[in-house]
Order: sequence, then C-alpha cells, then structure tokens
Amino acid sequence: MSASAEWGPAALLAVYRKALLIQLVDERMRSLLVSGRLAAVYYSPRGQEIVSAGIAVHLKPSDYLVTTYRGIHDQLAKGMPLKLLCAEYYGKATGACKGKGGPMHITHPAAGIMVTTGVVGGGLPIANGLALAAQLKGEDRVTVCCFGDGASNIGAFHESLNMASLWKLPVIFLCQNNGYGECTRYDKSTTAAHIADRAAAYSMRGVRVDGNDPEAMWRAAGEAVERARKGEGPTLLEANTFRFMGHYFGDPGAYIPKDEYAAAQARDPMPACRAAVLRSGAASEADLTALEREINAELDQALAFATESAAPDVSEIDRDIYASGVAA
Amino acid sequence: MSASAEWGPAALLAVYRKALLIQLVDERMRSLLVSGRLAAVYYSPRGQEIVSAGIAVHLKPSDYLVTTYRGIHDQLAKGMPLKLLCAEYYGKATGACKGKGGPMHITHPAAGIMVTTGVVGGGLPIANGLALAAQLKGEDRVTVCCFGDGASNIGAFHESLNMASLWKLPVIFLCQNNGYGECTRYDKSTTAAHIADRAAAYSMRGVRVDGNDPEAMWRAAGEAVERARKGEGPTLLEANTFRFMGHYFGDPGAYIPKDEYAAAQARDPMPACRAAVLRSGAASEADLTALEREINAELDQALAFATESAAPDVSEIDRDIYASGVAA
Amino acid sequence: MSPAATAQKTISFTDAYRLALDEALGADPTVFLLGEDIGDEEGGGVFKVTKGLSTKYGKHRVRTTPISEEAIVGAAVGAALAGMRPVAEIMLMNFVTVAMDQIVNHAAKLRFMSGGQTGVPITIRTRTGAGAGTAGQHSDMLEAWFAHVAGMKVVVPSTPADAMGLLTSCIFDDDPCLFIEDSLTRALTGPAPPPGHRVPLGRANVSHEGSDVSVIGYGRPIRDALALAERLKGEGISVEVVDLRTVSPLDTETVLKSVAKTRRAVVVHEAPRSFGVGAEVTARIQEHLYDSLAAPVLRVASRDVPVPFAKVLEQEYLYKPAAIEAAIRRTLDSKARR
Amino acid sequence: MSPAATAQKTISFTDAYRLALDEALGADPTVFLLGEDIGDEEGGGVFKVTKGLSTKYGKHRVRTTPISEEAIVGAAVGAALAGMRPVAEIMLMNFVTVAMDQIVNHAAKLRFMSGGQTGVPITIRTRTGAGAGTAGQHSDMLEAWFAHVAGMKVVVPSTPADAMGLLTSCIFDDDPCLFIEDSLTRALTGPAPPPGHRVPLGRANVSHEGSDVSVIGYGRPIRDALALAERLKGEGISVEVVDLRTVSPLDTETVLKSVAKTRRAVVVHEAPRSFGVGAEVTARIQEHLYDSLAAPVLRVASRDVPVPFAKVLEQEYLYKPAAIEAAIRRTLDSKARR
Ligand SMILES: Cc1ncc(C[n+]2csc(CCOP(=O)(O)OP(=O)(O)O)c2C)c(N)n1
Ligand SMILES: Cc1ncc(C[n+]2csc(CCOP(=O)(O)OP(=O)(O)O)c2C)c(N)n1
Ligand SMILES: [Mg+2]
Ligand SMILES: [Mg+2]
Repeated sequence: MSASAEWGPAALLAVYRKALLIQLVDERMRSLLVSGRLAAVYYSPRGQEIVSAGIAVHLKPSDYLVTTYRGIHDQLAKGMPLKLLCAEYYGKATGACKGKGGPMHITHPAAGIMVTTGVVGGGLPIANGLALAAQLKGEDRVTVCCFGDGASNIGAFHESLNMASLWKLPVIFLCQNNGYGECTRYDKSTTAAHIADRAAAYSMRGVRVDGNDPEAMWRAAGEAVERARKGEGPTLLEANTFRFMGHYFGDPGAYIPKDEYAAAQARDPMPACRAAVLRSGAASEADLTALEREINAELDQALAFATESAAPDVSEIDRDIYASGVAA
Repeated sequence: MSASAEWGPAALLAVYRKALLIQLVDERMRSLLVSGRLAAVYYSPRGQEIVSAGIAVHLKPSDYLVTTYRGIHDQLAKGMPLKLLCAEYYGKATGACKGKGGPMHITHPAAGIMVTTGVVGGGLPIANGLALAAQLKGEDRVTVCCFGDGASNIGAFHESLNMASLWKLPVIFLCQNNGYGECTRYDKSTTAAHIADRAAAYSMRGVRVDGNDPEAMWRAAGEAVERARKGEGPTLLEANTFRFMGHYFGDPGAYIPKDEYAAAQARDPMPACRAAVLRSGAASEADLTALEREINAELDQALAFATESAAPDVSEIDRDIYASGVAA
Repeated sequence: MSPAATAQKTISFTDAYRLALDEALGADPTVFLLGEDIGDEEGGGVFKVTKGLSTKYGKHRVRTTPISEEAIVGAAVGAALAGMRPVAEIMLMNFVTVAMDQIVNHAAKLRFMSGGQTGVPITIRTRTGAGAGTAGQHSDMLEAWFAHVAGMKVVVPSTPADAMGLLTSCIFDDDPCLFIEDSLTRALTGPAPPPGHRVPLGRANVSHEGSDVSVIGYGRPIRDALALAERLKGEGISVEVVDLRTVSPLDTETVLKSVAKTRRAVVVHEAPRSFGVGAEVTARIQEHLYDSLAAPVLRVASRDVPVPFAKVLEQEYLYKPAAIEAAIRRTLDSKARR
Repeated sequence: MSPAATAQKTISFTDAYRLALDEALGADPTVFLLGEDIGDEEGGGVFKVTKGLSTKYGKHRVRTTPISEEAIVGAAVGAALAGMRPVAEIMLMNFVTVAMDQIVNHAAKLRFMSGGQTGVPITIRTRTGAGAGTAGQHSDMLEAWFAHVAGMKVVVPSTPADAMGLLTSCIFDDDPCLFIEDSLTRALTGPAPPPGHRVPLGRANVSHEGSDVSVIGYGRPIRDALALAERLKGEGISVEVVDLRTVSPLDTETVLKSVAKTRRAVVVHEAPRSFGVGAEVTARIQEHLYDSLAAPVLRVASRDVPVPFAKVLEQEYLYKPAAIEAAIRRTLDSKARR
C-alpha cells in the first residue's frame, strides 16, 4: 500500500495492483449491470485506472479523498473496503452509507474517503476545507480532489483554486482529463489548450501528465503530494486519459469519433501496464494470475455479502437527517 | 460623443469631457449626501473617471453596457441622461426606473445601459447574453461589461470568460482594478499577479493598461472595441486605477495604508488630464470653465427635476412584476 | 412509444417537449436553445429531448454549452434583454443551485428593478423527480423556492399534451418561466396535441369534475389522482381533480371555486411536505373558505428528508397514491362544522 | 450603544453577535471564522461584527476571504467534515444565491448521504432585511428556501440576548445552521445575556403570554407583536406572542399548544407572503387544530414583489405592524364555529 520512495519494479507493481483491482471490480460491475443483477446508475472508470492508482500509492489512509460520481477507481485505490462498497451499490443496510447515499455518494472516513459528489465541481470547495482543517490542526494530511475536464469550466473550480493558492493549502487538484464531459468533446467546451494551463491564473503549480503512463503518473503525483505535505502548497495536476465506456453505463458513445476511440484503445493503459510489470520482473504471469484470483475471490465474497445483506429498515429514512437522530 | 479615429488633442478632449462630467456629478452627489439632502447608499467612482471615459468614447449608443453598483461613471460616460439618473437616485416616479431600482440598478436601454447589478460578478454572464444576441442577429453592437478586481475571484467570472472565448462573443470584460474589493486589498484575495493574466486560461486576449492615462486607456479600449466589432472575439481589459473615496460613501478607509493613498493621490488622473488638455491646446482654461458651468447647469436642472418630481404612486408596487402588468 | 407507433395519436412527454421546441424554433427566429450536450454532435441531449434540432436549425440556434450553469442562465438572461427568447436547459434540477443568482437576483427582478424597461422572456427547462435511484443530489423537487420569488413563473405539466402546450406558452411568454419536467415519467404517453397547441399560463385545469372533495396538485401525482377519481367513483365518492399546471402565480380562483363546491381539499405534490407548495395552497384555502370548509385541508407529499438511494427508502420517501386515498377518506369522515 | 455606556446591562445585536463569536473562539479551538472583510486589517467586517477578533485570535482563525461565496461555504463544509466548527459569513442574504450548491446539495445532505458517518457542524451567518433603501438585490428574506431543505436548521433571533444565545447554540450544534441577522435593527439594544448564554435550537419561545389570540413569528416582527400585545392589553385583548426563534425544524408543539389555548392565530414574517414560512405554520395549525379553531389562521407578511428602492414603495412592500393589529381584530371578530 505504501509508496516506494523510488520508481522501479516495486513501485510499478504497487501501481498495477491497485489498477488491477479497479479493472476487475469495474468489469464485474458492468457484467452485473448487463445481466440485470445490479440496477444502478454507473459511471465506469475503465481507462482511468492508472491515474487513481498512480496517486493513491503516495497516500496514507489518513489523507483525504474527494471524488465524484465517476469515483469508484479513486475510492478503490484509496482503500475502500469491497464489502462496504458493493453493499452500498446494492442499497443495503450494510453498505458504506447504509444504502442511503448509493454509488454516487460513497463515503468511508476510515480510508480518508470523505466526499463523493454527484455535482460537477461540488467537491473542490470542500477539498479546500478538508485541507484547511489539516493545516489549522497542524496534521500531516494531504487532500486529493478528483474531477473531470468538464468540471474545469464551472465557477467552483475557479473559486477553489484561487482560495487554495491564496492559503497555500495542502491539496492536489487532480483533473482526470478524459477528453469528454458527458457527450461534449473537450474543445467544444473548454478554451484552455490544457487544463493545467489554468493554474497560472492562480499562481499555482500546474502540471500535465500522461495519465496512462504509470511512471509519469507516479512521479508527477508523488511530487505534488510531497509538496503539499511539506507545506509548499497546492498543485493542479492534469492527467490525460480516456474513458472507454462512455459517460454512463449504457452510453452508446456515438459522439466519439471511431478513429479517436481506436487510437485510445491502442493506448489502453491496462495491457501496457501489465506487460511492463512482467517485463520489469516485479511479478510473473503466475503471480498476476494469483493476484487476479485473490481479488476476484474477495470480490465474490463482497458481492455475496452485498446480495445477502438486508435492505435498510424503512425507519432509517428518518435517521441521520440531524445529528440528534430522528428528523424533527 | 463619437471617438476620433486617431489619438490627439480632440480625442483627449473627448475623454476629458466625459471624465469631467463624472467628476462633477460625483462631487455633487457626495455633497448632497454629506448635507443629508440625498439619502442613498453610494459608491463613489472618484479616481476611475478616465477608465469609463476612455472606453465610452469608442462606443455608440446602441452598444451595450453592463455595470455594477459602482457604475455611475460608466453610466454617465455611456450617455445616461442626468435627469433620469438623478430622479432615480431620489427614488422618484420620473427616475430611469420609476424609483423602483434605485442607484444600484440604473437601466436606460436607449443609451445601451442594459443592466446595473449589485451582485459581484452577476453582470458577466448577462453581458455574454447581450453579446450573443448581437452576434445571432448580425447586429453591429459590442457589449462592455464593467466589474472590479474583487469580482475576478467569483465563479461567474470564470464561467463567463470561458463561454465568451468559446463563442467568440463581441464583449469586452473591463476590469476596473482599483486595488481593493470592499476593504480587502488585492493581494489578500487574488492570486494572479494581474487580472489580465487570467485571460490566458481562456485563450482570450488579456490586456493591462494604466487606467489613469487617457491615451493608454483610449488606445487599449479602442483596440478591444474594434476587435469585438470585427468579430475577433472578446478581450479581458484590466485598467489599473484607484478609488479615492473608499468602498461606500462614508467608508473611513482605515484599511488603506497612508503612503499608498498618498501615492495614488499624486497620480490622481483628473488634474493630470485637465493639464494635458490645456497643454494639448484642445481647450483653454476658459473653455473648460465654460464646460464646467454647462455641466453644472445641467446638473442643477436635473437635481431640481429630481427633487421636484413626485414619489412613485404606491400602486406602482404591483406593476412591472410581470409583463402583463399587475402581479397575480 | 414513438408517435408513429400509434399513428400519431399519442406522444410521450419527451416527444412533447421536443415538439414544442421544434415548433418554436420554426416559428420564431428569436427562439434559440442552449444547454449541456443538447446538440446532435453530442447525441441530442442526455434525455434526447433536443435530438435532431441542431441539425434542423443549426448549431448557432441549438447551442451546446460548457458545464457552466451560471453562464448558461446568464447568457439566456442577457439575450432575452436584447430581444431573444432563449430556452436554457439545466440538465437536472439540483444543478439550478449553481445558477440561483442569475435566476433570482436577475431574471426575476430585472423587469421590476428597471421600472418595466427590460423584460426577461427566458424559459429554463429542467427535470427532476425521485424513483429512478439517483439519490440525494439528482432528484429534488425545488419548485417551492421559485414560487416564493416574485417575477418568476413556475410550470409543471402532467400530460404530454399539456407539456407541449405549456412549454410553448412559456417560450412565448414575456416573463422568466421555470419549466419542470419529470424524469421518471418521460416515456409515458398521452393523446397528441394539435400543432401550435398552447395551454395558457396561470390557469389551473379541472381535469376531473367531482363534488365531494377536491384533490389539488401538479405534475406526477395528477395521474394518481385521476386514477383514484375513477376508482372511487365506483364507491360513490366524487373526486374533483384540480391540476395547477402553473404553480406560480397560483390560480387561486380556480382552486377556491372547486373547494367552495366540494368543501373538502387534499393538496398533493412530490416535493417534501414542509414549506412546500402545498402549504401555500392550504393556507389560501383556509383563509378564504374557512367558513365553508367541512374538513381541514390535508396535504400529501414526500418525506422531509434527502432523497435516499435504496429502493425501499426511496419509495418510503415518495408521496404515495394510497396516502392520497387515505386523505380523501379522512376529509370525508370529518363531520361538517356547519 | 456600547455595553459600557449602559454599565454592561444592555447590548446591541451587533455586540451580541460579536460576543457569541468571541466566546466560541475562546472556548473551542475548533471554532474559526471565514468571510469577506472580516479581519481587522480589513476593518473587522463591513458591519463590524467581527471587529477585534482577528487581532485577538489570529488571522488563521478569523480569515478574510476572496469574494467567492461558493468557496467560502465549501471550505466551511470541508473543515467541518474534518472536525472543525467553522462559522462562515455571507455578507448579505442575496449572495447565498451563489453558494446554494454547497449549502443544499452538500452541507444539508452529507450526513444523510453518508449514512451518518460525516456531519457538517457549520454555521452560516448572514444578514438581510428591507427598510434601509438597498433595494432588490440586498434585502431579501429567503429563509423559506432553507426551511424546505431537510438537514438544515434555520435560526432568526429577535432580541440581542437571543441573538447571542442562539448563535452560540448554532456554533456548537452538530448540524448546518443558517443564522439570519437583521440589517435594519442591528444597532438596537436589549438586556445583555450572561456569559456562556445559550438558547436551545428547535424551541419556540412564548415571549408574551395571552389567551385571546396567538401571534406567531420570528425576527423583526416580534418586536411589533410585543408592542401590540402591551397596547391591546389596555383594551382587554390578551395577545400571546410566540417567537419561533428556530424557523426550521419548526417547534410545532409550542405553536399548537398556544393556539389550542387561544383558538386564534396570526402568523407574521417579513418575507413575502406567498410560499413563505407563514404558509407552513398556517397549514400545520389548521391540520392539527381544525376542530378547535375559532377563526381562520391569518398571515401578515411583506408583498409578493421584489424589494423596491423608493422609500414609499419600500414601506408599502414591508409587512406593517398595523396589519398585525388588523389581523388580530379580524380573528377576534370571527364567530367561533363551535
Ligand atoms: C453542476 C452540474 N451540472 C451538470 C451535471 C451533469 N453532469 C454529470 S457528469 C457531467 C460531465 C462531467 O464531465 P467531466 O468533468 O469531464 O467528468 P467525467 O464524467 O468525464 O469524469 C455532467 C455535465 C452535474 N452533475 N452537475
Ligand atoms: C456575490 C457578492 N458577494 C459579496 C458582495 C458584497 N460586495 C459588494 S461590493 C464588494 C467588493 C467588490 O470589489 P471589486 O469587484 O473590486 O469592485 P469595486 O467595489 O472595487 O469597484 C463586495 C464584496 C456582493 N455584492 N455580491
Ligand atoms: Mg471528462
Ligand atoms: Mg475593486
């Protein structure tokens, strides 16, 4: 779980382990959705695995994560327990949020997963607050705030980056630029050549990285986390990537030009990362097969737990509205 | 009213005429407030005269203006009739807005004064819409949107500049940077070294100009207006200036360091502009005195009109809520 | 079901919205649309309401925007000030929370604050509603907020024909209209309206006449009320259904006329009960008809909680048709005071 | 008037707010303040509420912010999730329109959506109110919006002592509280509360006992109601004044107890009448006490229009004490039905 201090086979394997977990969970979720065994709005992270994995290996459980509806990769990389995640997707009482929040609102403070928001840009102002609390308390915690390229056009992005820079907050704004916001292509909505360019407007460090490249991602993320930890302030980190499954599960994706899709496929980070791991000698085919089996077994258990768990009691509807318990 | 095509004494005088009008009206308003003959929240533009005047000489009545609570300079420069303005300040039925809007909401479409907003940043999205309408209709109209340095930190600024650049709207975002947002100094709230730097985040043209320098302001504004007219898209024009009377009328301004204030005073644009006009030969002392007398006479009339006019009838309260007249 | 499938006799809500937009774009060059993903290159909108329109009328009139709701509404406001009739789409109602300044401080007030000089004839289309498992940030009915804002008109259709007719009226109305579509029932069909169909704003519709009790509401619950009215007829209970259509300005006259007749009222909506639209309708009825009421005005609404994800909780959150029936029976059980 | 001037016996609203903030900052290191211009280098706030506090507690705990309301509230929300008790200032209530997403979709819902894992103990202080000639965008009372949002608490004080006690309770409450201060009456004084004074949230206060009619309200009109109650006593009319203090969650019990006794109710607020808080109070009273009411529940409120600038119109907009009196007399004229 902890990051190697140096890049090398061990670090690569650490990234891949997380990425593989994401890949396998995502595959399973989609197969459950296809077969109708799961009914939920689902935003697949397929293609963005390395981004989450590459930063998460630098984080401690006590570091904070804020993410979005498309957040399962970030959550898993940050240490989200599979059982709690799956049970929440199934809307069960045993889910992370007792079934009340659902897939778009996964929260698990023990792993630092503080907010998952369904509102574009809604997480950035909150990430500042988490980082500010750590700064005020003198705690060694950084906050990673994930959002998409489309989110960089909403007002909250601007206000948040200005405030974070002004207050030198220990926060990393990780923009996962997958080229689309819902069905709208980057250049039809966003006037900056690159998202990272926008950092200059806040005298903030802006860095662009190939989010499909484990080493580049690992290095860029590590540096941003390190700086935040040292009190050197925030970074806007743009990780260029692609989402293979469209915006939401079932999105026909007709708006993506065929050649663009094919080019992205040729750059699919997962086969490449696997090959790199094998090449590096950090793990053998057998090791990885065993790892897959291990993850799948845990996933089986988690899904069994989820499906076997009870739905929340209807009385839960009145709980957790206010701290005092029942709604007034 | 129309701009000279070239900079020179005539253009200088055109700028000064508008600036002088602003200066004299502002002086009068403040004296009325001091003596208690006028009761209104007032945001003096003292010090920012050249900015408004320098751009307005390039505008036609059909061009649109969007400004803020601190907008009297922009309105006067754009051609606001004094009678309607004064009567509105006095909350009279004969005011520009029948006394309903008041000083913070001056509107006079005949002079292109479309919106005066009291909400920081609230005007920018609307300016885009005005510019978009002109673009869609193929009309030769540009929109000038005035706001302050503090407003550059609010979300609407970001969203608006991105959209304007994306759609190549004929709009000029004129940021009148007077160094303070209410009582907060620029560098305590704003992380960009200069507001104009923020244009880069939108691949927009960003220009910084000394808003106290008539020629520089005239040139920069002219170029921005010209580009917008030609369909070459928006400009973020930062005019550096100072407000001598603090945020609102009565603001003791204790938060402004004495030396900063003194330095600003040494750069007060109005005596300098007057001197330049005289030097240029465009007008003599006598001419200017006559001009002052003329403005003051018109102002006397306007104020007499305002004070003598009747308050709105109470039945007006139900009118203009909906187009159909009376509220439902 | 597509119109073709039923020989043009029925259309879905989605069809109805599209029809209204299509006709308006065709009829008036000042009408244009803006919103996220609404162009055909982007698939014609996440809910396909605008499908085909950018191809037919051009991308300049059916404009895909960045994710910038404040700028979207603001652009509509500004264009409206300059004589256009923009129709802005806010994908889901919870996202109006980032555009409230433009709607409340500007769109609703610019006519009044300018002393009538500048009007803001914009339509904001949005959609929402619980029942599809989208949970706390994608399901809220917030119409009560806008009803509380003078200068706004708030419209909620309950049939595809009304959807078409009301949306058309909103577009050609000279005031800012918030038009709320129901996410859940968008595929439901109903009789197709004639071309050019308009339903006047500010007028409630007695969609089922009756004499024993008035059920007053708007949007989704109207279907439930109509079904109940039919069913209870068998028991000899005569239910009048009043569909507000325009939530604000409220057609108090039609409401009072109905309740003056029935002397009993049940007010229904999907939004949470407390501080909702039902409170205002209730307050007005008892203010005006106190002496003739035979029972307290009862409210049926969703629970005062965030919309939960788990199906069982989401259903528990939602107002229930059975609760409308129970309320009707309760008002009938009340002994008349006079 | 400063406390010293009256030998510490009375304080103004402004003093009361400052006192609450000062005590909270002193008592609990997790409390901090953020908002525009609130630091002493910036003059201690436009309304001087925070004057002296940044000097006393440090700029890190009394933080001047950029003009970025969404980021201000968001920073408060995030810090609250991490165990702090932030107090965010939104200078005037109309500016909450740019922070609604953070308040409504996040602050109010994160406890529920997380299944109770994360609470949001923030206080949002804001101020507003008509009467000072600041017109349409600086005077709105929007409390009804927030009352309609489950998870929020909405608090409005009517005396300096309550202001201090309620604000303190908000700060130390574990839920998001919106605390609304009245612009117009900020300099008014009242008896000073003892140090550490707290007034419980969610509890209405019977600030004047009476038996003939209940006047129910909050904030500014409570002063008018109390004055009326005194005056009408002379005529033998016994007015009970119920100060809600917390608008939401509404203390229905205290309201009903009062009206069960008086059988007549007048509900008052400064916000516009339609779809306001008064509608909910009215609806609840008639739902629960239909059989015992002796008159319709009447509402007194401001007009359903944007706040106008001209004094004569602004005064016409505002609810009027005389209207409260007229409503009281009307309810007394109504003949009891039973
Ligand atoms: C304020 C707001 N507006 C619109 C939406 C609807 N919406 C959900 S996801 C999305 C696209 C976001 O794109 P991006 O930020 O690039 O993230 P991605 O989905 O690509 O990860 C939109 C428009 C929303 N959730 N919130
Ligand atoms: C959204 C919003 N927040 C806060 C305010 C209160 N306010 C009014 S003017 C102002 C300062 C604006 O500063 P700047 O943009 O620099 O303009 P200036 O007054 O200097 O011309 C503030 C904070 C407001 N009107 N709107
Ligand atoms: Mg994206
Ligand atoms: Mg300024």
